[in-house]
Amino acid sequence: MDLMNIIINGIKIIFIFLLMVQIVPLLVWIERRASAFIQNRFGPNRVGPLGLTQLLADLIKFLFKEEFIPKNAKKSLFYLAPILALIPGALAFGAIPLSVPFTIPIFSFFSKEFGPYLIEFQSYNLHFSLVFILGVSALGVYSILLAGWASANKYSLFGALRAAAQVISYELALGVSLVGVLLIYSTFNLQTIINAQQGAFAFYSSGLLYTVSFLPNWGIFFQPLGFVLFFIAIFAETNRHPFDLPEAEAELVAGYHTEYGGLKMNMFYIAEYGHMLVGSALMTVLFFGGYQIPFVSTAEISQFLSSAGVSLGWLSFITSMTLFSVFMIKVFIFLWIFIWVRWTLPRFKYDQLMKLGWTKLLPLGVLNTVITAIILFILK
Amino acid sequence: MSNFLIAVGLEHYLILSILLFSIGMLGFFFHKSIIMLLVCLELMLNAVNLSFVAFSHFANNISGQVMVFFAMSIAAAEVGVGLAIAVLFFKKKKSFDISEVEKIKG
Amino acid sequence: MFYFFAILLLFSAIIVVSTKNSMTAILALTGTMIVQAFLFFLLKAYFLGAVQLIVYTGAVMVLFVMVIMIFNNDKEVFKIPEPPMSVWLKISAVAWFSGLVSGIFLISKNSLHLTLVTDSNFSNLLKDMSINGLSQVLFTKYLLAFEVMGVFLLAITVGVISIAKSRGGTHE
Amino acid sequence: MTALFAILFLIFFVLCFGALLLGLAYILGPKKSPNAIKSSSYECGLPSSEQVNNVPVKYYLTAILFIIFDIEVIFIYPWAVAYKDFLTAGWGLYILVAMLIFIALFLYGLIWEIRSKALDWH
Repeated sequence: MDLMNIIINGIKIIFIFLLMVQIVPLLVWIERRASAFIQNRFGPNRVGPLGLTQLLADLIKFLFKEEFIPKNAKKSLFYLAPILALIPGALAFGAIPLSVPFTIPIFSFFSKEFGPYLIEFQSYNLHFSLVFILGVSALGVYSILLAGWASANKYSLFGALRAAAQVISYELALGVSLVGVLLIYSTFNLQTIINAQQGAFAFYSSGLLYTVSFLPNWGIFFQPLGFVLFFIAIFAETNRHPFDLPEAEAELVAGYHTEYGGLKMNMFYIAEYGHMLVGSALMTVLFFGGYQIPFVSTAEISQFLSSAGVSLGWLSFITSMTLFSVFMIKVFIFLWIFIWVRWTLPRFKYDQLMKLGWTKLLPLGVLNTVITAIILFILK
Repeated sequence: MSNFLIAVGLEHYLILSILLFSIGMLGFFFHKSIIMLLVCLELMLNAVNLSFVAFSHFANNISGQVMVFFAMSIAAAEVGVGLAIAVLFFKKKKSFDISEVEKIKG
Repeated sequence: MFYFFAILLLFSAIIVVSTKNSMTAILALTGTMIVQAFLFFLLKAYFLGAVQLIVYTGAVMVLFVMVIMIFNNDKEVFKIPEPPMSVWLKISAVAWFSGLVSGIFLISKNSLHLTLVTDSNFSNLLKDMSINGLSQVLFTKYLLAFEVMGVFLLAITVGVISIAKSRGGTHE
Repeated sequence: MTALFAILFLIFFVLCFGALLLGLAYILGPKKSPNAIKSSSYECGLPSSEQVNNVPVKYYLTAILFIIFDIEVIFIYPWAVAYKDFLTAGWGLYILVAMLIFIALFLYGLIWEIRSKALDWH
């Protein structure tokens, strides 16, 4: 662990965080264009090709907005809340493996040789990453509550209370729906879970191995009910439509960020899209094989790439990048579903929302746990 | 002395734990609001948990962690019930003052 | 690393007990919880650290923040007149802390030679105090306690619902 | 240990990033003198009051119930992770029954809660 290695790891961590932040404007652009497409409009199409630089323009506009605090607001908390909103998403995204580890070959820098480094394509590989992600995403409630409280506005306060009650209710459903996954893979480490999803669908029954050759070995085929519960819970966790009750603009102006403007409000948006990103990435990792291409192993990919003429030194890096793009494609499919659902389903009422969470998702999650356990027991 | 500072052992965690516990205890004596009393109780429980985990780590015995697991859940349940009672109390007395509790008659 | 977390922990704990503002106290307590989770990570109690994050910061402290949020608008609620601190309490507090500090100095001079009893049966089961070790002990040695915990939580659920179940709001 | 450093570094970096953004907005944004109407709470033109004097107790009950059920879910996690180890060790029936009792208690609490209409939002 020399200094160079530490520097490279630091750069990697910053890169992964900035990647998360950079996906947000892209997502906003996709969301606006897709909404326009669904509603038969044009959407932002003036600034730059396809309107892509619209967001840059937006950012500049946000930067030059007037700094404004309501009179009775608690100043320090009012500024702290948007910063705190960024932390849970960033910490959770850092624990998700984005691709296979790669080696950086020997290079010289200031006429000094720096040996080959093995870099993991994730900020930190914890062997309890799943509970860690649950733990840090639980911190997301604070920014909501603090923002609502510090604004000294009753709409904000009620919006924050609503949002918090909703988020914690669905966190429960989320937690229960993950138990099935834990039963199947018996680990908290996401990397191990991804590695267990290689190849074709296969399971053991009383000592014999059965294989279904046309299905990939993905978590969704082991846990269909678990996936559905997880999917719904993620929608509610991220306050997305059809569960965007905290933002119910007909009743509460705009929810907990009513009094926020300019860049501060933008930071809440970054946090929201960051949560969407983490949710989609988790779905991909737990139920859709992570960064793996179905039926193709990592060794085969690197073999193919070396036959295509990639030099040996950078082979693992290119392989890793290929798998990373596969991961991103899967994640973007889920993000597209997030946007698609927004224009497809009507919004829930608050009592329906709570009822769904407590009386449907939670018992179903427990049922899923019991069924999985019993099936595993029978199959041994 | 310098050796003591560098090699972090069980003693350090125990010292930290007892300092945390005393801070919590001090707060418990000096505060009058029910909510602050609960907060200080949490602080003391945390100190105890810390010493449990430290013992478990240095004695290489997992039982300490299991104890902390139980202690955490009981503490959380206690806070839930405590705050429920506090809110109920507020509804009746319009105050969180602990000395008001003396005046309650069944 | 240890000293960094220790100073952070003590600092936030002192803020908790010394501040007049309830919200500051609660937020400082949240900070204490998070730092303690990191201390658990440092002690290789990874699962417990994550549980600390989920249960304490994710659930318990949220409840505290909610209660403060709901009641803080009544300005005088949290301004409970504090009676003049009795002299004996002050003296005993000072004596307690000075005793502690001198004890720490004594320990640092000649360190405690604690002999720890190692439970060899169970320490063989686990190499690095990971989750599997924890669950092995939890579901064999402490199974009864675990089931009693289930009954206890059920009782708490029923109790809380019957205490707090009422129509209307928090003020009337 | 390295992971711990990485986490701390990330937290520090995110805090700096957020502060930088806010600072930039603070420096670049125009400053106008606020007036009384502008800096009052947003209230659609009605005389504004920030007093919230009766919050439905449900919000708060939800939080308490969340704590309790969250603990139960956390208790299921170590079981779920070690389940296969127990199965291969031949303790399958033992561990299954142990957890089924716990889950039965969990479900009983849940049914009680639903039956007592504690979380009926009107």
